[in-house]
Amino acid sequence: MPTGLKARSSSVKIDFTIKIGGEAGQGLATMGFLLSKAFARKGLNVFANQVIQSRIRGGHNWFQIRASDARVLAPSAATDILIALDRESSCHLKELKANSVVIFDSTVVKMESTLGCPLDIPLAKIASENGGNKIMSNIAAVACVLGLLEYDVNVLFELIRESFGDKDKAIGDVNIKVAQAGYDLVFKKVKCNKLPSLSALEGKRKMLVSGSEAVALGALAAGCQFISAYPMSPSTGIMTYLAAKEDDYHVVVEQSEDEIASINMALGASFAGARSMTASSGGGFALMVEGLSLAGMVETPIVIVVAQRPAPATGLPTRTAQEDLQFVIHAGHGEFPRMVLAPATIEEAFFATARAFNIADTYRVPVIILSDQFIADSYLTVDDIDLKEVKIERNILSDEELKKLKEYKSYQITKSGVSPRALPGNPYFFVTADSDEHDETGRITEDLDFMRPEMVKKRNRKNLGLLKEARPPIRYGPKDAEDCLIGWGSTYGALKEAVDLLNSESRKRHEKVALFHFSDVWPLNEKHFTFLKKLEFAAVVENNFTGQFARLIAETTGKVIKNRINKFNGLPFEAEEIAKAYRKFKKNG
Amino acid sequence: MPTGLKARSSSVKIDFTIKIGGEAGQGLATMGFLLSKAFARKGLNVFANQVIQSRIRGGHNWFQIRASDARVLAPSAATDILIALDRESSCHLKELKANSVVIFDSTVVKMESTLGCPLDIPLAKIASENGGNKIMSNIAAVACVLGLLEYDVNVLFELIRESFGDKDKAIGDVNIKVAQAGYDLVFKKVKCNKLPSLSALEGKRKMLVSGSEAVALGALAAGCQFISAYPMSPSTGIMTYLAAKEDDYHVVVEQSEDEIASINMALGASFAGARSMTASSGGGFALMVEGLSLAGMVETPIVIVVAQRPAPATGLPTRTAQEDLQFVIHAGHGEFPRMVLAPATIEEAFFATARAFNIADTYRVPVIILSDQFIADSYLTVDDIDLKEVKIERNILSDEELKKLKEYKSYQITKSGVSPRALPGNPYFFVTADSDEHDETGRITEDLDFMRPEMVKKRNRKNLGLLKEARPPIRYGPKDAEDCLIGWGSTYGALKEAVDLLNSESRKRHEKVALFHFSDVWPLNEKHFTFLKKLEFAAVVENNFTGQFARLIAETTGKVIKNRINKFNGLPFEAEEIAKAYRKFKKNG
Amino acid sequence: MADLESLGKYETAWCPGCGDFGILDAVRDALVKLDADMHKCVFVSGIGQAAKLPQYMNCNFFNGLHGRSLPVATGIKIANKELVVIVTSGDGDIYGEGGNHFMHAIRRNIDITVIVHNNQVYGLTKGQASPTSDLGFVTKVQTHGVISEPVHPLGLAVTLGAGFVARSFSGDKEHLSSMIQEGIKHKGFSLVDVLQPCVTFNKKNNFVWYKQRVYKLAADHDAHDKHKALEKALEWGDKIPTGVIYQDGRPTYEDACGLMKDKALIGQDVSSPSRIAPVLEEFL
Amino acid sequence: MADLESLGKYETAWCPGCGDFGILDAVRDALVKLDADMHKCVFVSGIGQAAKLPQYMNCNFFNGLHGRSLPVATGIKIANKELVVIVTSGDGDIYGEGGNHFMHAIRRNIDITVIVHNNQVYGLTKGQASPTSDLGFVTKVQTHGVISEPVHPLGLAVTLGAGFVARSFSGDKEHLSSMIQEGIKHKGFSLVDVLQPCVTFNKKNNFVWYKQRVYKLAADHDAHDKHKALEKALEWGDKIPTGVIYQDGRPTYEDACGLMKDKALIGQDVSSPSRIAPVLEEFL
Ligand SMILES: Cc1ncc(C[n+]2csc(CCOP(=O)(O)OP(=O)(O)O)c2C)c(N)n1
Ligand SMILES: Cc1ncc(C[n+]2csc(CCOP(=O)(O)OP(=O)(O)O)c2C)c(N)n1
Ligand code: SF4
Ligand code: SF4
Ligand SMILES: [Mg+2]
Ligand SMILES: [Mg+2]
Repeated sequence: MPTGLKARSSSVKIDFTIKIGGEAGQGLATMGFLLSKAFARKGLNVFANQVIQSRIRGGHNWFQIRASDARVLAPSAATDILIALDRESSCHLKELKANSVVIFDSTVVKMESTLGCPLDIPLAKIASENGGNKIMSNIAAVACVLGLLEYDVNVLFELIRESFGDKDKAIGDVNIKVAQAGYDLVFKKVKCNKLPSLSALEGKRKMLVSGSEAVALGALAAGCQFISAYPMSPSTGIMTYLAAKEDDYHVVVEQSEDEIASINMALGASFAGARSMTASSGGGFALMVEGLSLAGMVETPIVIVVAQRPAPATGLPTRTAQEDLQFVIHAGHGEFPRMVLAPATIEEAFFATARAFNIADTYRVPVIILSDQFIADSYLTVDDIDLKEVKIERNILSDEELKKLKEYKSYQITKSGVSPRALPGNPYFFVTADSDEHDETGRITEDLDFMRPEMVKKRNRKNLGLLKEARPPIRYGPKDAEDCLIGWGSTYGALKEAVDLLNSESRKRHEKVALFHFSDVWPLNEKHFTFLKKLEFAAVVENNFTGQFARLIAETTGKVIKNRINKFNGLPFEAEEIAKAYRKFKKNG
Repeated sequence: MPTGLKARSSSVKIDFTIKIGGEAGQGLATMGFLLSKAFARKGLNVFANQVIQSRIRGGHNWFQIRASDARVLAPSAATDILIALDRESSCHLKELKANSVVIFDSTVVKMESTLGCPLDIPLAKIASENGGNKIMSNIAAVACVLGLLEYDVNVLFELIRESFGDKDKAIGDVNIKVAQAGYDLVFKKVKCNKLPSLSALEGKRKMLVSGSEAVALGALAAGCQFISAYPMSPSTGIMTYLAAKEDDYHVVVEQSEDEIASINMALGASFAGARSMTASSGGGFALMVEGLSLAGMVETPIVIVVAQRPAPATGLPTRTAQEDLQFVIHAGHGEFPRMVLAPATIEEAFFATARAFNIADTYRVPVIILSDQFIADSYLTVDDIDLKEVKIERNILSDEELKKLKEYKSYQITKSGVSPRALPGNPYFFVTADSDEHDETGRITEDLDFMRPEMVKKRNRKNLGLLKEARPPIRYGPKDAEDCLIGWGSTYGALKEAVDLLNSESRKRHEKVALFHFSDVWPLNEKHFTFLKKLEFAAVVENNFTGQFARLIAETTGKVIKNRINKFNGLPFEAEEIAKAYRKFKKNG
Repeated sequence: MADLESLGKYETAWCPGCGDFGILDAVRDALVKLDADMHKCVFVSGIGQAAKLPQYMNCNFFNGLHGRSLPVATGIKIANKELVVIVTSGDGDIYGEGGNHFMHAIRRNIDITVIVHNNQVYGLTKGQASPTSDLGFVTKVQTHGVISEPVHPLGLAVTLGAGFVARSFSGDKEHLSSMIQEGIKHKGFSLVDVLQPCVTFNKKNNFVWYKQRVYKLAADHDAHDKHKALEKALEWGDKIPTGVIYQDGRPTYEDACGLMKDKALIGQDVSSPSRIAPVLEEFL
Repeated sequence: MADLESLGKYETAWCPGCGDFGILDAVRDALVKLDADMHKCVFVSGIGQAAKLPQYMNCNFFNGLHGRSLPVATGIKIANKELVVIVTSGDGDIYGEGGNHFMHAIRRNIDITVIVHNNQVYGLTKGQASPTSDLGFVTKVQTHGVISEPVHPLGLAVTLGAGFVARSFSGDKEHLSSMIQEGIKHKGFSLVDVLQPCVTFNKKNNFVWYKQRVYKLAADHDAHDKHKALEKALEWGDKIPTGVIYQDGRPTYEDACGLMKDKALIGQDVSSPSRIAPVLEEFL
């Protein structure tokens, strides 16, 4: 069942999707961002995602905004309002419903739809007649959408004013004029509009945050002071955001010559005491693999963001995937502990990043944030981020503590495997890091009888601590569910919705379904899988081909789950797709 | 039970171990090689391995030769003759038995042993008195060993002559004189010698081959024409050997600037039609991971040798380990098929390498030879290598075939997933390779509805072919065994011997034991594990800490094997260690 | 043999007005003028806007990883020296990610021709500084402007002993085409660094900026004098020299290597495993 | 403060007679002469014989991966500019595996001192050619002798705009010590390339070979003249210049960056998550 303005489950009254289709360089992102922000300003929940080609101009992209009075975390399959800026946008016509509206300017692009209401609006003319240039027809289109929904257009004016500021006030004013004209035209004249009115909407402003921003904010909150990275879609947004905050928040953004330099620089900075990170996609991370092993050996904390995209090799640079799970878990020669966190939502990406720094510091291990293009480039409204929930745990010996010590050994063998950490530059003891097998003082050793095996055990003992850090899956759905879907990372929104959808269906058709969703994907604690014993049916849902999480479950628990729901064309799941695949299993099963 | 000159099982009559201990740079390798070769010349089976530190001079190393009239594939824990060139060699005294002999020169090094017979021989004096220099005392020591065994010293003379040739005949003659003197001294004078005589020994010459040489020979046999590699222990021997054969066998050895260049150059050469390979250890391979993913995407054949050493990071450069199994299996972003072969013996390393090139060409996939320092640096006698067993299967479209084609598409979608391969430069069709997701012609695509999923499926379909290529484990031991040990790769020799050892023990002590040993370690075919269902007890034996193969078994079969025998100090297994660990399980179990 | 029609016409993913079009035109022109046997040419590229060039012609190509075109090209040429190997790369691709290969490919003097679309910016990833970006160049990542000294690719190439070092401008098709032709004809590593406006992300070094600065090297410039060449190679500012800055005749890798004097490597017979029987003897 | 005793004495893994001993001696001498606060010094190295140097002193060190000392050193210096960061590296480590970092660290002009044990060979891996090996140098891998043009590290460094470029010889402790001292005192990237005999694997460029060729730059050598410097930097053969070849005063990374003018990065307060509350407002 597609979403729509009408309530789908009793709690949801508003749930609509606006899609803007056009070429790269036509300004889709700006339009989509403005609309999303406009809805967030009046307290609507927004989830917006971008589907883009790897090019700067041309091609066909879209920006998709879903707004609801309930929390939404995934795109919907249906479109209520389509803004068609190019001919190729006609590929979205099939997503329209009877009451949907298509906005286009027939002087620019022709659109013929059998579904929904076609709205040929002279956007370019509106812009030019009101003193604007060609690109301002976009703002007219945005205003039209608001008009169709009878949405308070002042919110848009406010956003325009904020964006142009005092410096470019004149241009801002033209934009407002164009917007007003577009709004009036649609608001007053369009008859076929059967979309309900949002004129009465009043709610508290919500933050609108992208996945990349959430990670960057999490890093800032955690006191990260250094990121060295090499641009790579879809991870670049993190360094870009941090670069804008360099001065105010004491963080250095260094664009490295390559990803090998990225991780090694970050390790150097971390060794010297700055919380440090790097970010890339799978291909850039592939170049960091030796450095990851180094981090494991020198036991220097580091946070690495891997924003996945479809691969192998260059693959599809601007699309989404969950193909690098087993890769990041096993990356690096030799054996050393690491933790992998795959945030389920943009909000979680903020907290997971802050948490990653604590885990890295506490255990002196690398922590990987495994996100993807779908998380990175999407926007989500967030009610409130309670910064008090963020604690900074450095676990670095203070001057006081060091002063009291008789000796300090960088790789002291301890019960937990964690050696107390001091920073170089302290006036009491020397601090060492050695990539060779070393003794407790960090000096190269070839003692195979004692030192090597002890060091191996010490390093790997930290895994026990990490296993305790690892959080159990989120359980969602009815208590008495007999069936379950299992997911991890960014598929959460679609899965949650799929579960709702399935449970709203007749009990005759299939059993009740629950979701078990993992964000902490490595190390995996066998205990977190006891639910498998109690359930009749389980299917693992992943944005990849080979079913990597399913394999990890088998490895951890011995339970081989053959039911798999996989999508690997570069697009995120929609709830309905998952529901359909589940129903098919039940029919065959 | 330690090995010894006396037969251990009925079939073995001769089985003794000579250990040469000394500093790096003292010539251990030359001495050990000469002795090994001397034994091989009269048809003895030899297994020799080197235990070395990562330095050019100094430290303490040893070279260990085990000779037997049966096939031996692993070192033994006991030493029959110890040549002690440095003081630290005293650490080997505990390995001696009552009849063992220690050869040393008290003018150079003092040795006091409670076990065995100490033989203070004026090696340096022998050398100088016979016109030799200091280093020639080594040859005297080698001759002493032969004397103790009453071994035909002419074999040694022959080897010396071959090695010095006509050009350096004079030096060779001095060496022979020194050797004769050493031999005579021991042969005639030593009373405490209770070692049996090998004077009657006559057998057919055997080849003596190191693991690195075996791989290089396999590559030559397969018609490999290009290796680009960057020096890294313990893999360097492969490129060094091939470099010596460049002219005669049409193979270019290019030392690359780094390992990234290694793999990319090899892929370029392979694309152009030369069978190509690269070799490194885990750390160098870590830098090839992005290139591996490229190989998966462009479907260009390549053979990659990963000679493992203890890690993480620099670790222990000259020691052995099996720590990179899961790493090489999951290395590379995205999902693509690969095959991993872990030769169980040096002989197998030859055939596995030749086979690797065929698999790479047949399926257009990367094939990894996963060896280790223990395989690479050891020497094994090989009866005969039948070159007729080596077939070259290129699977490249011939001029004839191309001529007949109407069109050629580099990434044609086929049932097997394998697209027919043509080489660039052919006069008929263009040939392409694209790291982006591409269509059949190899041009970049963003078609998510059809092309992307089809290409994902096509690439991964090749895995079905690889699963068929994968060979089942070797089964060794009694048919009615209730217990089993499971191993992979280079531990084969020690495991086989452990099984013999255990089965020679009383049935009251424990059950009969069989070995299931895997050389083809990826992809794993579930069917090859049916034996698990029939057995009472299974333990997985690995040269690593975390039990990687055991995890792969769980992933593949759902059978979680908790009994693990792991060694991770950088040294290879000895049979007795494994047997002991097994007995302990049985006692506790 | 190459003519414009058989080279084909493809829709590109470049922005209208991009300097890459000029380079594609010049490459096509050069191929036609050289009457190249396209089946014997292989184009190799990495990733970036520049690196897409081979996708827009009917040709053999290997469009590999970002930064890794040179080792791939080296491998191809070693395997089959009969092929004409042409690399198209971006400034980020070859002087940034691939910097080490740039150094070492030049040292080898492998006979390939490298065309660098030098727009002084990372185009495909949306406008970060590249190694050739001018000091002070402001981007969304270099918010305070670039503080690293730009690389001087031609200076580097001369210092490292490249056999043929030239600069041209995407706005001068004829000159660029002739540089490419000379580069291809030169035996050994040839670098053609092409100044190329990126209309979308480099608003500083735009068409006019380049146009006003580029000049052609005087006819009496001695491209064989290394120190003179270095001076010209490092010239950058109000005047930017174009043309063949340095040329040298040291032996190519293929000649020096000795293993492919008579025949390309892949033309040599390695088809019989039994040929290695004599080697096995050595182990007895 | 540094004195020979507190620097300690360690057993080394080097071959007797190796030039590395001379370098270690000179480093110790320089530290003593500079009266360095050893707790404020960090030694960074990669992997190779050269890279083991920090293991043989009482000091802070980060002995990282082969080829990757420069990015590590860069990160350390950025995080805490109060530290004196000294890199000890080999010719393979820094011009081979780490070549790209060499290029880009110089461009950044980060204030670190880099001592390269240039023995023109890969020592630790038993004698293959390095990027600085002479043409024709025969090894077990380069069985026909080296055919790639050697890199000219000093030429590269000058071309790339390194602030301080010097050469010395492990056999001349006094000169080497003074070069290291000057390098450490120089604000910005300092390169001290040290000719170092490898007695085991480089039988060509041995002690005598170097001894006969090295000469000290004339007192009137103008280290601030880039083109003169380039000429000297590329001089190699019968005569090999030692001394400060090039010196320049462009701003260091730490100064240009602007984020650590008053205080080292790690000295700045980032301990309270609530400090970012104003940023969150921006998202409303
Ligand atoms: C290993 C890796 N890192 C990063 C990227 C992302 N990436 C693609 S192109 C590019 C830079 C492009 O700049 P340039 O080479 O100058 O080409 P242009 O687009 O300007 O023509 C980057 C960083 C990648 N594909 N692979
Ligand atoms: C990634 C990687 N590749 C290769 C090696 C092996 N390796 C260790 S040291 C070395 C070269 C040493 O040469 P150089 O840097 O000149 O130092 P030297 O030993 O001559 O002082 C190599 C290739 C390694 N440790 N890591
Ligand atoms: S972004 Fe720049 S370089 Fe890339 S196509 Fe557009 S104009 Fe050309
Ligand atoms: S191998 Fe050479 S560089 Fe290494 S320690 Fe020995 S002499 Fe020195
Ligand atoms: Mg560019
Ligand atoms: Mg060296």
